[in-house]
Amino acid sequence: MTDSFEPTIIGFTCNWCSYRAADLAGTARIKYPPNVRLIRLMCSGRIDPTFVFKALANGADGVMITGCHPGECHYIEQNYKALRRFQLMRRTLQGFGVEPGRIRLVWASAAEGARFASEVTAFVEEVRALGPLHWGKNGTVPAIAAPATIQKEEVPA
Amino acid sequence: MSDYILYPGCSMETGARAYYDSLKAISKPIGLNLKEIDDWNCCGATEYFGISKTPAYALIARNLALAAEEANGTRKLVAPCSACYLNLVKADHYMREQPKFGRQVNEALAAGNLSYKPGSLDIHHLLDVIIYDIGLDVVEKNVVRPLKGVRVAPYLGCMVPRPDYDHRWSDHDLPVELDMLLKTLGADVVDYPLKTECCGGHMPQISPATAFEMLRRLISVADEREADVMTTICPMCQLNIDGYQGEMNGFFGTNYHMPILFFTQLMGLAFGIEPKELGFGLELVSAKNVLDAIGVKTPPEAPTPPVPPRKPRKPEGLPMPTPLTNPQIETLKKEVTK
Amino acid sequence: MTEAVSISSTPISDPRQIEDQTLLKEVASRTAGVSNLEMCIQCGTCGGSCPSAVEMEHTPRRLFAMLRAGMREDALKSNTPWICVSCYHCVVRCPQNIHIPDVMYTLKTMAVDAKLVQDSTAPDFSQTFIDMVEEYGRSFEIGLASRHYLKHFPLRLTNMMPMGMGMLSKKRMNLTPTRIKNMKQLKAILKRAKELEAEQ
Amino acid sequence: MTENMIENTSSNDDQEKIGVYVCHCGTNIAGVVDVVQVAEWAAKYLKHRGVVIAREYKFMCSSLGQELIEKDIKELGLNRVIVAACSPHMHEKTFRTACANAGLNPFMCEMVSIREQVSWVHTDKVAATAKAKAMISGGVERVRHNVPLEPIVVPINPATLIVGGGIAGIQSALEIADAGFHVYLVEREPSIGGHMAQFDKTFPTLDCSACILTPKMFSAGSHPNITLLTYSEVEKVDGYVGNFTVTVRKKARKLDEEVCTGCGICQEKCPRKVIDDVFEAGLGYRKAIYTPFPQAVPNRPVLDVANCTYYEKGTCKACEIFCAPKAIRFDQQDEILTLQVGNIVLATGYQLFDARRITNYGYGRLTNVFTSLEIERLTNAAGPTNGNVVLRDGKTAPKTVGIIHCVGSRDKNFNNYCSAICCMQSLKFAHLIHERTGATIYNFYIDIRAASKDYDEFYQRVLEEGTLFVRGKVAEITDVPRMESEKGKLIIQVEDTLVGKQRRIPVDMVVLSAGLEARSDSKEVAKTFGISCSFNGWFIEKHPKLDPIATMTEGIFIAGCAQGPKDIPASVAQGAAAAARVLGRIEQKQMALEPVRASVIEEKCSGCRICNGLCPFNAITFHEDRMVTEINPALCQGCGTCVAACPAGAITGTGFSNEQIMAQIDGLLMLNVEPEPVTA
Repeated sequence: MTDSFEPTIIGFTCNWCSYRAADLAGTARIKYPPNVRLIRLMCSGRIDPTFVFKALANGADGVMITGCHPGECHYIEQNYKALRRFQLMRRTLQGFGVEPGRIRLVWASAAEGARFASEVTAFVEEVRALGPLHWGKNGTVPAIAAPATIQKEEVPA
Repeated sequence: MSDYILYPGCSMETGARAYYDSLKAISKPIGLNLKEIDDWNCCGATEYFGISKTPAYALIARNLALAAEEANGTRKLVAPCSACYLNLVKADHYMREQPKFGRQVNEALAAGNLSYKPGSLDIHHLLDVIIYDIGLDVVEKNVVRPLKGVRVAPYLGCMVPRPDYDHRWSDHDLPVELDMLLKTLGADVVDYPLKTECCGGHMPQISPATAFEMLRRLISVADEREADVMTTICPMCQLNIDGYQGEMNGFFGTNYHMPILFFTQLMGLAFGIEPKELGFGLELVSAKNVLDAIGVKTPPEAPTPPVPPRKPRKPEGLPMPTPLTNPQIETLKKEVTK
Repeated sequence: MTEAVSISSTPISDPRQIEDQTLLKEVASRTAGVSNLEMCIQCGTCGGSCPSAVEMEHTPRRLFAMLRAGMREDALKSNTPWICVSCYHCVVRCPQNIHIPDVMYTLKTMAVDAKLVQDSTAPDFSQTFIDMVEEYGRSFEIGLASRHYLKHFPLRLTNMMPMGMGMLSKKRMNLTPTRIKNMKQLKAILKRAKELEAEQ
Repeated sequence: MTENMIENTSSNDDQEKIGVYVCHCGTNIAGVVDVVQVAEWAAKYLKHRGVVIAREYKFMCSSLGQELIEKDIKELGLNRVIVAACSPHMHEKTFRTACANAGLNPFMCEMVSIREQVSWVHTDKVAATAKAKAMISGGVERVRHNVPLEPIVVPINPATLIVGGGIAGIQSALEIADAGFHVYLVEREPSIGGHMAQFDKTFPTLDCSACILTPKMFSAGSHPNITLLTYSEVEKVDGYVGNFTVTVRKKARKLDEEVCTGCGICQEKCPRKVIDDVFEAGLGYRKAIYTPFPQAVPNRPVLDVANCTYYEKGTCKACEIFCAPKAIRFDQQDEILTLQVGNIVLATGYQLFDARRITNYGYGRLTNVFTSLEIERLTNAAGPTNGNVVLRDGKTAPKTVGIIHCVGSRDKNFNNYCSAICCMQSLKFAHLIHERTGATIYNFYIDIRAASKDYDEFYQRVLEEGTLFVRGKVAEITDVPRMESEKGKLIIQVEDTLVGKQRRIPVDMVVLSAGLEARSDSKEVAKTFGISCSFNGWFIEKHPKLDPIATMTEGIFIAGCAQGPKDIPASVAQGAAAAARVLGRIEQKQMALEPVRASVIEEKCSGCRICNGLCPFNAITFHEDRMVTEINPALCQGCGTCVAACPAGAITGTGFSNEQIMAQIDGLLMLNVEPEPVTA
């Protein structure tokens, strides 16, 4: 079944490097599998572990976190914070009994479209190898759980 | 005090017996406890790589595996022979650099119920250990018969300061470690620019002409710079310069007489150990002149070696840039001038 | 390897000779560690640093260019790898961190496999040396020397005599080889290693 | 400002009316994504999420496309817009402006990049179309939580700080000053002029460096709009674009600049000779009290305390004794100045690669090996040898000279980049040394890079002059001869790669064309000014191609070699460009900042201070009295790190709020899509 399995992956990108890398991959017409859906943040430092766990809990099979290379952060050093949170998240996932390999941290500068594409390709393969992640009640049947989750989100935080 | 696993290498028991004898003689006073690997095998020198890759590395890896097994507590493996040292380091390094290759080598080892985890040993050359672990201050304490007035050309050869994967040496071309050691022994160190040039390796067996030319360069420069003796840290270098000097003289019609000793022999000498214990006399080009030089002299007041002329008070010409300060070298210098 | 020979079976002078695009990759993949061979910028630091370059038919740089050009036969015929003394000057100076001596080792192996070695002195020396090691687990100078010199430099033996005698009289050469205890183990390891080498 | 943002977030109960616009981009998108199907799908399956209209159109960015959106906003009363087209970096402004024109707050419009992220990178039409749908659904969920935002407007202080008095800094300063605005020009050394002042001739025109630089230095020194702060360093920078507060340390010159006449008697009488490592590149001497060179601006000496006999022994005072106007002040202390500026230009320049690091080239060990900067001084008529090119002995002229390119450049062991100027500089030396000495000149190069106006022509000229070119990176330089002809020479050992043979070339003098490096303290400087620098220490520009002058930090611009190796024309151009950018800002008098900011909801802030340490822009301040944290919206750059870190969820990031992102995740996972379409 894993052969036909197409993983769904949520990718977080930083507005200054990795999102532009994705743009560049596009303009350079570099092909990669369509399993990744990107969210644009201003900085990898913005990533709240909740985002990652929520994505996995609500049906994503993997999460890709991308940012500027160490020392080249648009906001000077925030990507280091992302790095620290990433380590933390891996450990937490292990605690949950989820393969830490389902999240991946990628540094990609605005000039590294090719790198971005190859990293996505590699990650998709890794997650495909891991198989689908049935996590949380909603797991693979999102439709049923859908209204609920949406409602929850609409309650003012 | 500090324990090390020793990989002697074939030549230490044959061609370089003087090296082994002198090493044994000096290791006690400087508190260097060496434990020889049981049933070690040849490292394959530079020959096996050219025949077949995997067997070459498996051959080396067997020694690493054995060493790692015996290495309870201590991780430090020390090799006195340059070629052996490099091969051991290289195997470890490439097995780390290319995990796939590492697995392959281990697969071969498995056939002998052995395995080696890359990076689990800390591999050093003997000189490195003496300088950076034992320390020149300890060496200095043992000097009872300074080699005053003996002009020594320090010669390291290739394979220890290069490729130097772990950046342990002060320089690739002109490292100062050996000079510092010799100064500590009270010797008069010759500024020898070819200290890491090649001795020809196995060329005498393959292309004599090439080898002899290389030897000529080394010996002639040592001779021009009025060295009484060369000293080395490598059995191969010693063998080539010592063993083939005669043939080389014949080849060029020269008559150089440039003895070459192992640095451990000079250490022992300065420590006041009997020359016989240090394997003196095993060299083909006799180093008797060195013994005479010290034998006759009494340590305290000896003619101080000619000091280089001071910079004139009034600067003439254009000033030279100040030498680059390398913290590693600086600490060494301090120790020596203690 | 057999197909390697067939590829380069047409003489180099033949303009129709097909460039062997697989050569560079093959050399790189057969070299221990990460060779960086493909990174060469042809600056010549290696050829400039080499203490024995004078004796070489091609400087290392030129040899690498030939590998790129897919000139398999010419490259493997070259005496360059056999003249390399593994002094590592080129390695530490190479601006692209190419493992030059290791590439040379690979080329030696490939040359022997492809039976393209011109002068057999060096390969024979290595082989004799290795035979001893595989036999005893230790090197055995006198056996090596006598065998090697008799074959390649019979005339040199007279000049060698003083040295040889010196070495013997000073017991710097053993008349009998030393053998390691667990030869069985070593042989097993090497056997497996050879199989693995052959597999790729 | 913080307040009304909160209001906006809370007062968000009006019914969402979302318009979805799917662009064909000709065939760029439509070629792979079934845009018609996507639009229909959105209209049908996202209806219950507030999508009232979904259209597809050939070119949404065309005026017709924009009108379509504007019309719908007016007629259907849309309050949210999703444009599924190219990357927001391409057309976000376009569509937000369109919305604004129709009276909708521009920040209620979001783009979904189905070109760069879908049609251009995927081939499988079905999968691509599916992904496009998912991304739109994500966009829809996100935009539901968008709130109207007002740009933050800050006033611009017309004064400008320029750091670094090299040619780039001088150019920048003059441009701004001439436009009638005030400039503070801060220089670390006693005089402005930078490296260019050390040079003799400039390539490829060979006009005299001093002749073209000195006038500029002079006008910078005498300009009514320029305050020159030499022998000074910036210590601290506070504030943000429009109003920076800069702290400058003016090091004590130990003399009263007002009283001093610059007559120079003090340096004439000073008994203490010191090797001049800075201006003379270690080749010449200066006194303990000195002006680095005759045309120095300002023409006021500094007293180098470290080397002054008086400060060592307590006697001497020769300078004071001979100073007619009595300007010497031994007790003078450093001054701390505080400047108020609106914009900052960093032109801190480069430093020369330390050639001693390449031991096989023997610089510092072999007497007649020189660096490029030393040769600049040797060839300079005002230099230590009055322009005579001689060996280290100070007399002998070389008969053969080897010039080595790429020293420390294009080498993974040192600097892996090309220093850009070395080729031309080496060609210049070849010409000058040949001209002065008639010596035979060798150039050792890997590649000749003469790619600029009239550069290759200069190469041709040097070839004509009989310079010998050897293609090969020099392996080593030694004084150990192998044959008679090499005795007493420096031997350059190299592979002549065009011949394919190793050569040993004996010469009298070796010139190392050392590369350019970022200043050793560039990383600290970057930190002080809140900008980032690359691994190699070069300051990072906002965009490598489209904005090499601005930095990621608003109000801070870079010029000259501080941004990367470049030659004089390029430095001047960049200096001028930076000035133009600053002037543009000043003319605006105020500027609007993207309202992507973090703000604290004080009621929720527990005062835990976790966020306090996270902000590299010092935008976060803690109020001890109220025990709450506040974020200065003008300082905040909107990275959102604090938002993510706040355990109480008390910090909201406008434009990238938790609600928006959480919702977008669900949208991307299609959790919002009804199994069956809700029929209207």
